[in-house]
Amino acid sequence: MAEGRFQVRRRAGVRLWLSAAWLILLVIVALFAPYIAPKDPLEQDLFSGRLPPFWVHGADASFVLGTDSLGRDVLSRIIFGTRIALGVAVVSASVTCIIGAALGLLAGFYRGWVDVLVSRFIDIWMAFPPVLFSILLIAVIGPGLFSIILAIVVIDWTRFARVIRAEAMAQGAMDYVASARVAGRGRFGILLREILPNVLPIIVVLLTLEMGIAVIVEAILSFVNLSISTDDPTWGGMISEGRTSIHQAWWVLVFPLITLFLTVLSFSQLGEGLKDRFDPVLR
Amino acid sequence: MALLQTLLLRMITTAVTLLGVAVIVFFVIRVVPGNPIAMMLPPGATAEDIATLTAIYGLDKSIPQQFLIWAGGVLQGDFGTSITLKQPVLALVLGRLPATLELSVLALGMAILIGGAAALTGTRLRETRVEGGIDIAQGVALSVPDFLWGLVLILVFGVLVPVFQISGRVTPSLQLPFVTDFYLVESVVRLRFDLTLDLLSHMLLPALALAIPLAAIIGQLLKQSLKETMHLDYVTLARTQGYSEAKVIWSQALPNAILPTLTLVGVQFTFLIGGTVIIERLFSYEGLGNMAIDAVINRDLPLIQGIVILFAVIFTGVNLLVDLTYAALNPRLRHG
Amino acid sequence: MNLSRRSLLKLSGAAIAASVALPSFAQAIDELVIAYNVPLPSWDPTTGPSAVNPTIQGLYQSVFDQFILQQPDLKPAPGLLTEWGWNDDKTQVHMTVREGVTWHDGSPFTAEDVAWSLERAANPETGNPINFVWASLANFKVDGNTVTADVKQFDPTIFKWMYFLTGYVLPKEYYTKVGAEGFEKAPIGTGPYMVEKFEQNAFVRLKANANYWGGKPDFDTVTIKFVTDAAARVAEIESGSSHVTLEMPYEEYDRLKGGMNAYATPVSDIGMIFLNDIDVMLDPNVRKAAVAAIDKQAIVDRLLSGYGVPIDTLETPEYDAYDATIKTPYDPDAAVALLAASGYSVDKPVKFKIQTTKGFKPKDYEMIQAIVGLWRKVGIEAEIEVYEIAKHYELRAADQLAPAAFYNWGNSVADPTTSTGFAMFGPSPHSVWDSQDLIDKIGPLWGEKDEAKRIEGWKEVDRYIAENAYVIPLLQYVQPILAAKGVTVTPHSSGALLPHLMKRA
Amino acid sequence: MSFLEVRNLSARVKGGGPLLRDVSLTVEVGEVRGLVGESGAGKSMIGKAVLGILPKAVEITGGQIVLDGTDLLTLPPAARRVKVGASCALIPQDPLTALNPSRRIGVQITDRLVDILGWTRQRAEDRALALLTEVQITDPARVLRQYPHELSGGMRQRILIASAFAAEPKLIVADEPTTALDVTVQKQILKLIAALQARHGTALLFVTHDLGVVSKVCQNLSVLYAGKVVEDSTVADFFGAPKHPYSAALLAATPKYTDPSAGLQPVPDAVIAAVRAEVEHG
Repeated sequence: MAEGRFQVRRRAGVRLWLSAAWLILLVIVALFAPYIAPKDPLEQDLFSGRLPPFWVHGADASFVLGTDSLGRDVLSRIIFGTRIALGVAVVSASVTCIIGAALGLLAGFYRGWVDVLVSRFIDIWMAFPPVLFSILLIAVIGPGLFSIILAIVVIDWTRFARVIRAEAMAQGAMDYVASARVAGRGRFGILLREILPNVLPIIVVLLTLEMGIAVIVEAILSFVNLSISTDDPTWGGMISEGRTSIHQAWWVLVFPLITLFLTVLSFSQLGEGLKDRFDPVLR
Repeated sequence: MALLQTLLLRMITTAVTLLGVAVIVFFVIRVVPGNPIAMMLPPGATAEDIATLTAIYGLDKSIPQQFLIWAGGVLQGDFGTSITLKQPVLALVLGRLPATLELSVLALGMAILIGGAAALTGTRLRETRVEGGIDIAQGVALSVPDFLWGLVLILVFGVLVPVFQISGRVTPSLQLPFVTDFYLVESVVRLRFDLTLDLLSHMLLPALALAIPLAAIIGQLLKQSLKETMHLDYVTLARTQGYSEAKVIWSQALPNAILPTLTLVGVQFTFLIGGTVIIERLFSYEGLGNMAIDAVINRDLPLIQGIVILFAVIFTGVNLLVDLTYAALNPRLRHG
Repeated sequence: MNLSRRSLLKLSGAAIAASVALPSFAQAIDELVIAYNVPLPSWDPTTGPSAVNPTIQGLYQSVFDQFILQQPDLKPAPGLLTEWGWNDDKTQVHMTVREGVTWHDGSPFTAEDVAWSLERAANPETGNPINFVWASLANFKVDGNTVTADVKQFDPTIFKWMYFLTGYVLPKEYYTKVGAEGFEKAPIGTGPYMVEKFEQNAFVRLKANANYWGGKPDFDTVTIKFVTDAAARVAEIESGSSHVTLEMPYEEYDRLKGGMNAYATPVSDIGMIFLNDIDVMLDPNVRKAAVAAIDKQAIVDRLLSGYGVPIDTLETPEYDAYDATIKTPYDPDAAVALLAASGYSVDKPVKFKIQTTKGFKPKDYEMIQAIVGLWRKVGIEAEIEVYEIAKHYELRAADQLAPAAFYNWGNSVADPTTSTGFAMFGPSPHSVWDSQDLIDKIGPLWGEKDEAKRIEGWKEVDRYIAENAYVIPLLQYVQPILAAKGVTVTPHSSGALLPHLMKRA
Repeated sequence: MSFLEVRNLSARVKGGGPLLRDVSLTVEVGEVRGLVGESGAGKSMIGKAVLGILPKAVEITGGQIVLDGTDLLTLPPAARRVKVGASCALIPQDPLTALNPSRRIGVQITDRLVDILGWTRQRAEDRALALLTEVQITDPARVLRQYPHELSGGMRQRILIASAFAAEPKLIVADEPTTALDVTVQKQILKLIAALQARHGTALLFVTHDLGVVSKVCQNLSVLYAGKVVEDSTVADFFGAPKHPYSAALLAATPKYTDPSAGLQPVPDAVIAAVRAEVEHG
């Protein structure tokens, strides 16, 4: 065979580590939020509303990143917002993954009527306008954390199912599956022990990308005033609340936006980085 | 013969899909709390008022009954009348669809232009800082929700440097000689380029807000597929024949790299149409999305039903189109 | 963000930049453009949900006339009816119709149109939501330019409804000829402006009605653009592509009012918290504490930049039954004491759920968050639940609202029946508090014929409600309007933005 | 001055180990030179260096590649491309991926003749037809309109050979052209290449690990180990009496068509150690 293609150390390594570092930081912040946050995120003081960040003239040093129109500390709210953001991201992404991947694997591997059934189901499901459907859905069960997660799962499981189905079909056609069957292995056994491990990398990549999408969807839903109903702070909620006084109190919108942006960017770069690692062609 | 048979099968599956969508939506929106009649309850209305109004809108019958009436009407092309807008749903929905379609197609065009350019540049200058920059830019484009892109564009191009319009679809004071609702297309057909420019000046910002995330997706995918194609021997062979790197990418690698990206663009396009809801709201662009949000907020059941069905038709239509173009472009299928 | 900059600039540069005329209007405005916050769903002002939607009555009042004209200070004045009233024993009503008025299509306006419009409103089949009021009149008779009718059931506010929701006169001949759908396509009225072009959810272009009985309006052409997003409306006025806009965030109003004509007028719309007679709300101490713990002035000053009028009853200063002496002062210590009397404290707070909309009215959600914050300081633990306005109507109609529910109540007729009355009278589907004592106090006022005695009766009811804290009135909204230097606006206390009251500066 | 002179060419992976160590060889007009060595010895890297298609990650650290009198390494990229395009051609290894799946065969042969060599479309098409006939393809006109996926591996390799010779190049680099084919087709393709080479008098740089191929097609050869030319001789001398121990061991490890039953000895470790020492410090 011709000389092996030369494996080039990917420059993306730097970006991969930066995103991983940011996400780990987020996890720590989410876990130890009560100890890290300087103030109680819900504590209000109408008379210390819209204080600027500490470096701006007229700031109150104890409110490091300033306060919003109700006098609540922006930094603490971002810190507590991390909990919901990661919670929504992890839970909705994994539920989406479980449903989507399971259906995808079944359809892709067993083919036949299972495949037809699942594909038809995917088609019908994808025929719904996503944002409109989630608004309708949230109108049914009322805004709140659970409905955001459900909305994300409802919109995005088809993406998982489609990709995993294609991958399962491709793997199913591989010789190692035939040989496993020859060795007398049951079909379900093959699916679990042979196909799944090979499809797992793709699932991990999609899972990471999905977490980024979940964070964005929460922001979009808060923009349409459908996000969480209780007082608990969410980045999306802070952004949409900050929108009306962008000129007077820019920090109420800008800081949660930066946090949201960095988080979603980290998820997507991590996803891309993992994809490069697993992608057979570039390995 | 094979083509006819697959087409027939495709028709049947589409019909099943549409029927499935119609049934699901019909029942879901009737389970939604907040019935439209309650919305109309003025001060002092009594129980009988509620009953009479409910009867007028036929909401007093059982849900299956309502569905049969609705389905019967649909067969004769009557999708019912909108409660809030008091006009036939079909006319309303078809009246607004062209605006959303034009905006989506313009956004898709821009996304392909931007995404394509990014992918080609990224491939041409791969393993350099430029490619790293483009990757970061695409990451950024995907990490900010599209409504925030809308806001940024409004602030920058609408207020700071007022170059483009920031609301509506066309300047109201213009006399529009259009017969159809496809203003942009008709303005070009009628060679009325003054109107075309006015329309584009209104549509550019919302289209760009939609195009940015889509361009990033297309860019990433096309670059990925291009890179895979660049490793193949016929590309190397072309280089030995004296073609420049750019020419090799353009004439050899691109035609083969486009195919896998095409199917995804089809899917993204349908998400795009569904996703215009927020951007139309922000730019007060009178498309399907704007009407959809009001319909949901006001629980205008017939209108919601009509909009979702129409969207389903577009989705299945675009899928069919994508599959046909895929077959047309891919010689193996055409001659196989 | 270096999205391949070269191609992006190349794309926009070549196609657009050169020939787009900058949308900055000359200082002298020939064609007025208004950025309105709510799209007009339909043109028939007497049927369907839009007929009871207070935010679009301004659009209707530009094209149609009401039976009686309402002046900016909410007081009635001769409109299409020059004179109206009951007979002595209030068994009949009589109305004199203005002469020399024409419909937009040139056909003459007659007493027939008035009688037909009233009959149509009284007929349940037409779907007029306020049918129960109009049905109190029957067998209309036209004699020259007067119309008389029998009073089936005496309603002291019947003439007030003639300048309130669905109180519009429609063209009998034209409407019967073109039918409902035809009327939607090409509506005509007798109002100051005619509809030249209407694009659903986008804009409506109005042409001045040269022979309007109230005098031709200043601006010949008015374009009303529907811009639902507040930030987009601000961008419209700031970039000059619109001359007038309303309902923007108060912070933005403050920022822009320097360089523009700015108006902030209290309107007939109040924010309040319904209390439901269930669970903890049955304990008067809890209700009174909840009222005393709210610093309304601080909320107005800090949250609404001072634009708002704190109120202690459901009547605003402009309303007929307003009584300045009824006061529920902010007194957190009293609140703590009241709660202690019922065994509650900061450590062992009383708990209940409060529902609110989010984004439906300016800062509605933030206000409730502020109130919950104030309550937390005295020992009330309220859990917020956000719902859509549609869900609110549904719950209220079925009387399943939470113990506390934020809502706003428009009442541009300024009559106590359509504010305190419908909100607090048990049998009305709109009221939430259904205790019998209040029903007995309000009952006799519905049919009270002596106007002075009626108003006094309602003031007594308001005092009783305040003392027992059956509801928590919060504030009267102030409507912010911004206009370019070239145009002056006359705000209307009903909150309606009327182009024909706008003059060239 | 021979047509192609590679003088002291060295190359390495950016930030990695050496790939070519001071390689020198010459190819006269009409000469067929074999480049032999185990896989990974750097033999196809030399072919790629000459044609200018080194992977991006590989950089040339020294030496010259003089083609027809000019050192390619000093030319600006555009000029180098045209010069290589006009005077050289490549017969790739794997026919399955060496033809563009979405274009017809005819265009893939004629484009280069028209775009780079400036021929008229008609002349190019005639040339393509002629060459397809030379590579014994029946009904060449139909094949010109077909797509790659409609043809077998053998057929595609014939087309690639025809395409290479079509441009009347002075030098053709054949990068293990028969390795991807099954044995029966291999012999026919080898005979074909040899025949066309003889008829067109094109210089041929034949990269292979199969000494049997070398003995049938080449006139002389260079033996490579780990990027270094350990022996440069004529085929006759090499098969008669290989000078370098590694060459001898290589020869011993190759089955002879003449004596298939002879026992095969793998290359002894001692020899490997010796040649590695020589290469490291040589």
